Amino acid sequence: MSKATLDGKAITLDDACKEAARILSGAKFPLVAGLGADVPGGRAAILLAERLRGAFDHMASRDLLVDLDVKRSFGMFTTTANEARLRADVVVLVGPGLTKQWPGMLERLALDQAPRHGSHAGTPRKVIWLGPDASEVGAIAGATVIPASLQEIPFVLGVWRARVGGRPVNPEKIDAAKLERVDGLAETLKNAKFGCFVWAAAAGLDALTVEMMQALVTDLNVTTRFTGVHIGGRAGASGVTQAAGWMTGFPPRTGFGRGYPEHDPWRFEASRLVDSGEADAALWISAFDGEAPGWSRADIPLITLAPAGAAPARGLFIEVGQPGVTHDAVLMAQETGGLTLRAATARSDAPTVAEVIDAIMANVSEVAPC
Amino acid sequence: MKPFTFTLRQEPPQRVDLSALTPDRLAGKSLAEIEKIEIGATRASTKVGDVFQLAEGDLKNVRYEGGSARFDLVGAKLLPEFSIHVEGDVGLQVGRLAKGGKITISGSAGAYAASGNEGAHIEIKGNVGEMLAAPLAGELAGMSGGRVVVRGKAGARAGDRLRRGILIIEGDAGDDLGSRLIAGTIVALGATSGRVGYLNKRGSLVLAKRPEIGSTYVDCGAHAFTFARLFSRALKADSEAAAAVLSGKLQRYGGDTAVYGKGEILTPV
Amino acid sequence: MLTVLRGGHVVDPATGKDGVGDVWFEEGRIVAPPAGGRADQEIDCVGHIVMAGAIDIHSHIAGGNVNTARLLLPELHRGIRARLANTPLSTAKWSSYETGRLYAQMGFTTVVEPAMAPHHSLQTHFELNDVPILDKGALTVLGNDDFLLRQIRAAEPASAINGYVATTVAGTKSLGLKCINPGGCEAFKENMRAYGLDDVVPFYGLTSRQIFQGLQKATQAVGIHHPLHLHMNNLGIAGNIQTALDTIDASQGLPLHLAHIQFYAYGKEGDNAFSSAAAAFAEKINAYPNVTVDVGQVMFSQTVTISSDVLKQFNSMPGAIPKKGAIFDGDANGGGIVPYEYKISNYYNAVQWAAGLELFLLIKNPEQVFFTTDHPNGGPFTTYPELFALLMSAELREQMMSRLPAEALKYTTLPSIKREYTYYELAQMSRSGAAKLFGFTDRGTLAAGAVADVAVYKESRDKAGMFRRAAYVFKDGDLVVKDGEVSHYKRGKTLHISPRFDKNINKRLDSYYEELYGLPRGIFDVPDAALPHKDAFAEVACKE
Amino acid sequence: MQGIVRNGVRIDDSFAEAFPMAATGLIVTAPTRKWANQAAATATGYATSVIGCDCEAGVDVELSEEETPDGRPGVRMLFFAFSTKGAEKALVNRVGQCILTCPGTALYSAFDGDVKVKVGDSMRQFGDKWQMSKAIDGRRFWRVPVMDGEFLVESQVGVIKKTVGGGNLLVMGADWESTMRATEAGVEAIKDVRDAIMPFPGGIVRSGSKVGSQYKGMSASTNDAYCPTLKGVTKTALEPDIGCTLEIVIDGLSDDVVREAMRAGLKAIIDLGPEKGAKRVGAGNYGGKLGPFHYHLKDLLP
Repeated sequence: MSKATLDGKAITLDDACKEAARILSGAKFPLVAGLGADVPGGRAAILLAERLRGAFDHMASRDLLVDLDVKRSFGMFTTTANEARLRADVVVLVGPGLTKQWPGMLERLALDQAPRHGSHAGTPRKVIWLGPDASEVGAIAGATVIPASLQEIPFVLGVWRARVGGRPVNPEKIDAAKLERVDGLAETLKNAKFGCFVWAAAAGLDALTVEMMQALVTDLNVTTRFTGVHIGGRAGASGVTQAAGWMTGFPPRTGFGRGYPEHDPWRFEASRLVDSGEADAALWISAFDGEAPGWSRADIPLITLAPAGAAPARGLFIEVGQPGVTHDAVLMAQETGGLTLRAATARSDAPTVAEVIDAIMANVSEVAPC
Repeated sequence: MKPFTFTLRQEPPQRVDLSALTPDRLAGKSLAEIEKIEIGATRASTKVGDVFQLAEGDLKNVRYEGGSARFDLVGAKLLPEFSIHVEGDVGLQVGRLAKGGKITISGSAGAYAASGNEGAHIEIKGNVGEMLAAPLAGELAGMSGGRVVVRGKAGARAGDRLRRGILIIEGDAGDDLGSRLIAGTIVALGATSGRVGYLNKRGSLVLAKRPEIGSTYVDCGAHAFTFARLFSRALKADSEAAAAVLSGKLQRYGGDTAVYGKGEILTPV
Repeated sequence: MLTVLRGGHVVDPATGKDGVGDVWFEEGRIVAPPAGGRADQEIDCVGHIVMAGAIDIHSHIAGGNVNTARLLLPELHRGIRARLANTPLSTAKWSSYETGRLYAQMGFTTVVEPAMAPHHSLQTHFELNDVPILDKGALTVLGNDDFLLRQIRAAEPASAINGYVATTVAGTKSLGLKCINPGGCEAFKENMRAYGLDDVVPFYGLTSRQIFQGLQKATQAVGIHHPLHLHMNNLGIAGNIQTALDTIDASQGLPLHLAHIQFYAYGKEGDNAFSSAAAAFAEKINAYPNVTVDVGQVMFSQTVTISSDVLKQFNSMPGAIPKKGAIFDGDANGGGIVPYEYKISNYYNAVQWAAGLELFLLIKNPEQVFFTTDHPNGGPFTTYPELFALLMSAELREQMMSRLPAEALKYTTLPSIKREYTYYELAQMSRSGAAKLFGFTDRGTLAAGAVADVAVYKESRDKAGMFRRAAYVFKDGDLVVKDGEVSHYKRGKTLHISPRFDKNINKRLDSYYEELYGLPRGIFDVPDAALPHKDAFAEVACKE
Repeated sequence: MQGIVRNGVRIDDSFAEAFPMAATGLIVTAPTRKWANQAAATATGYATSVIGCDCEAGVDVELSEEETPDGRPGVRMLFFAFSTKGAEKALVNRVGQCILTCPGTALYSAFDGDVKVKVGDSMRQFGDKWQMSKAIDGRRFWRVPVMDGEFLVESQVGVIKKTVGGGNLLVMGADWESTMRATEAGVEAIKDVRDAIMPFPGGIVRSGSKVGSQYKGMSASTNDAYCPTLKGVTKTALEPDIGCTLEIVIDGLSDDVVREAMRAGLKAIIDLGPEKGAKRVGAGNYGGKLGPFHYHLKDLLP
């Protein structure tokens, strides 16, 4: 049985949905945030935000917008994990904690095996890992590990790009021995048949770093083939971003205040909206693990959709199922780069995010556009 | 003649879009019509008259008595010959895509100040938020002309993708000053931090305090630059201190060699 | 409810009708005029043109590549207008919702997305599902996929190839097969930068010719109505007319659909070594009734090119406007998204524009040529009304030509062509012919029994205005557009086929996926239950 | 043609006839006065007459450190040509060969003008992709790396389409020394007039010409009527007391400037008087039918 509580006291699901609708309909600028949901859940949430003329944001927007900002302000080469697995002869992993961002990465990319497609099939794969964390240093047998802190990674990538292009670097920072190693690596990159960078913005890389990496990929593609696999953000971020894209034309951090979508990553950042007092009610969706919102203000009406046990002390809480765990869920699959239906692993009758939001929506009267 | 004046009644309950209140767009409108202009951006209406008391005056010059960090897009698409003064703070994107004219802010400005500025002279006496003069999401170039003078501090990534024009930051600059410069000139008098001039194509960063020089900037020696003398003269009226930095010999670091190696960081010898 | 559209000029090539008459419908279907029957609702259509709802056979409206284009260009589609009541997101530019609204306003009721990657088909269906009002369909892309290339390399029996093709089409819930630069995307992964009809795909040792001919045969064998939908090699390259003519010669007398052929109608004449070869192309098509084509007309506008021809898109990147793009090496084809602006002052764009119109006007049978702009590659689908107006008026074409670079006009026959399309011919192209192409028997016509998808246009000298805002549009008998405005949404279906095949192939594919990818093949499925709306699909019968 | 007499100098009742030209102005600066002057002298060399040169050019005025854009010593030069295109071509060649090459120099447009022609834009590629563009106050400059540092050159230079070329004074005296003394006095006076130059050597030309020739195909030849050695054998314009004629030719940015320059020159010559200087002053014209600008000496008298 699904549970709902209001300030810790149990209420019926029906009443909870009505109360949620009342709160959100009464707000001047409600926020639909977290968006930790499967694609149907994210889709329903965006429709609700539109009807309410509020704004929506995802809890992993920072990470997804890192990649998207590079794509939309520079350009991007990407491929699927499958293609990297089957074809990449040089794989460059960038950043710490990739195996945490994507626990299946090592198996999926089969980095210990030779590529199977292309004229170079069967030749051993070269794996380079720039800046893994301590636990990852020995994770791949035969990999070349290049230690680097998160702060150093952008500079290392810059030096690689300079040397791939045959341009000088600062001799005070890069001594002769180091330069020789970099030049060796630059040769490896240039001689790759189908090279592939693998990165996760969530590991702490920012847009400038990813742009440098993609610029290097662009340079390499002048003479050979190179591309990238990016590891998507947590809590269904990639799938929800796709839904936001086809529904509104924009990724999360989009508002409907004027009756049409406006995308502004600064204005519609959830925590800022709440902390500045611009949002006057919030629906927080966190169906995967009940992660709590990051804002500090606690005086606006809050509705939380989260799994059992993740009820906050205050506000309205509606228990929802976990996508792909308690119910079948459509999610962006990191291993394929596409949407897929994940069957439930521990089915329960907890409602899905989409079901709860549809029920809330049914209690929201159509807001007349002005 | 006195400027056309908007006097703040009270802090608006939401962010307001003031792009409609530039001199050219107000021309020909009566006070009553102006009071009815919608400036809110949510379903709760906010009109000019709700936020401001109006006093008629010379429409070439608009003055705000009282500002707010919620005043977005002040002076957006401003045209040459016009001016706007705000006695107080402003929010996002002041001077966005301004073609010319003069904007002065006595207080501080929010993020994306002077975004896409094409020719306005913008002076901010206080601090500015991040992404000064930067492009908005998806755009490929930031400010393309004009001059911006910040007396206080600037936030992160000031001058991102600057294409043309001059930024003068008298206070400290946030992280990653001059990221992705296409061209143009930034003069920063205070401290800098982070990856200064990262992915710089052909821009010039003139820094009064020598930063940590990155791995892809290469020392080209100390030189007397004629262009610096030219700039020194031209910037004197806006910033004596900036002019002073430019007047002497400068150490040149060529970079970002990750890109073309055709931009530079210049610092006093 | 029995409705009659009274006194309009009914244009219905499927039944040969072209004159004043009434159209009756009830319960979502066209019905014969009831003897002495009184309608519950009577709509005066005097002075109006009445046609079946239009069918767009090739328009990129859904799928990961389309969505990448949306996300790539936020600065080009900022909203400006609040939506009307009952039409959520209808003014969200480039959204699936706006797509439905804009098509409906033009009297379109069925649209086919022509490039669905098998491994990403679930997203395509999600997006199609969120296109309101319209019925949709998609074509599945094969021809650069490892399994098929291995099959052809191994000279497997036709039954095995047929089985693979059929199970893929059935599993991805599409209307047929598309083949995009067969082998070319695979070759690009092997760092080839140019790839023609008889170039060999490294690793597989196959030519493009072998691949598409194989798929052409399989398409026929499994009863897919729509001919193989071919995006040829060398798209956009000066002198590529030869590729196109050679491809037609290679068509084996079997049905073949050539997509957006304007992009292949190029010679190498003139100082710019770029000229229209459309006249020769049209002559060839006139001689090959087994070939159908859509044009991919260029319309002068800012747009974005979206294609699974990754090699071509990579080569286009230096000319991007604005200068950015995304190149995706997919499991098979992948995609390239490159924004572009066609300018009337640009010599090359002017030749492209003229070549497209020449093709329309020189191909004799309107049921053999379709009106696409290859949305959005040659221009957005919203430019169709302007395109129709150009086809219907030599005078309008002349006005446009006077604005083109004079040099461009020297290398096209367009100035000499006086033909003007009639409403009837327009309806052949956009209704009856389009229905035939997909084997639709229930649409593209106003015959009794057909779905009551009807478009009514108020006749006007301004043809573009007339077709941009239909006076009335009925979808399944429901009035969804009045005076050019959508009043409310209804939910259309996604049309698909279930070709027959030997199920043995599935076991083989299961183990192929397991062995090669280490993944269950089911991860790529399109289960009905995955979509947010039940009854999303409707099946269309295959050929006997 | 009996005119007026001033301070004993006979002034012809005649007029100088001048033509419309397109003009541009450049300011060259250098670390020292010497190199600024050197650059200007080189850049304005071989530019006496459009009859045989690509343009007519000269130094307008030397500029102090306070007067130049970059605070270095400078020289303002003017260039006159028949057309904007002609001016552009001449400038690109001259700047490329004489300023770019000259140590320490930088080059600026002297005025906005009616239209712009490319100067820096046309030679930036000398930088072989190392050049950098800098814009300030609506003006754009190129920094072109060269062996002594950087050559700073303005991307575009203003052209004034309607300027005046060919203002003149014919200075006639008893002998070469006295005539030259008067002419030099005139030249010195005219130098102080802004926006005007005297393109001939030292501002003076001795080879005045007439239209036509006894040779076929030559359109102009020596003005024999003013050649003192031919007084007896040709239809002379010279009185017996005239033994030498020198001409000052003036190009100016406007009608007023040329008038002002001629007035200043005339005054200096008259002030010097007939004993030490010129006995007579005339002006060259073609009967008034060819050039739209006519400067009557009687109107210019002090």
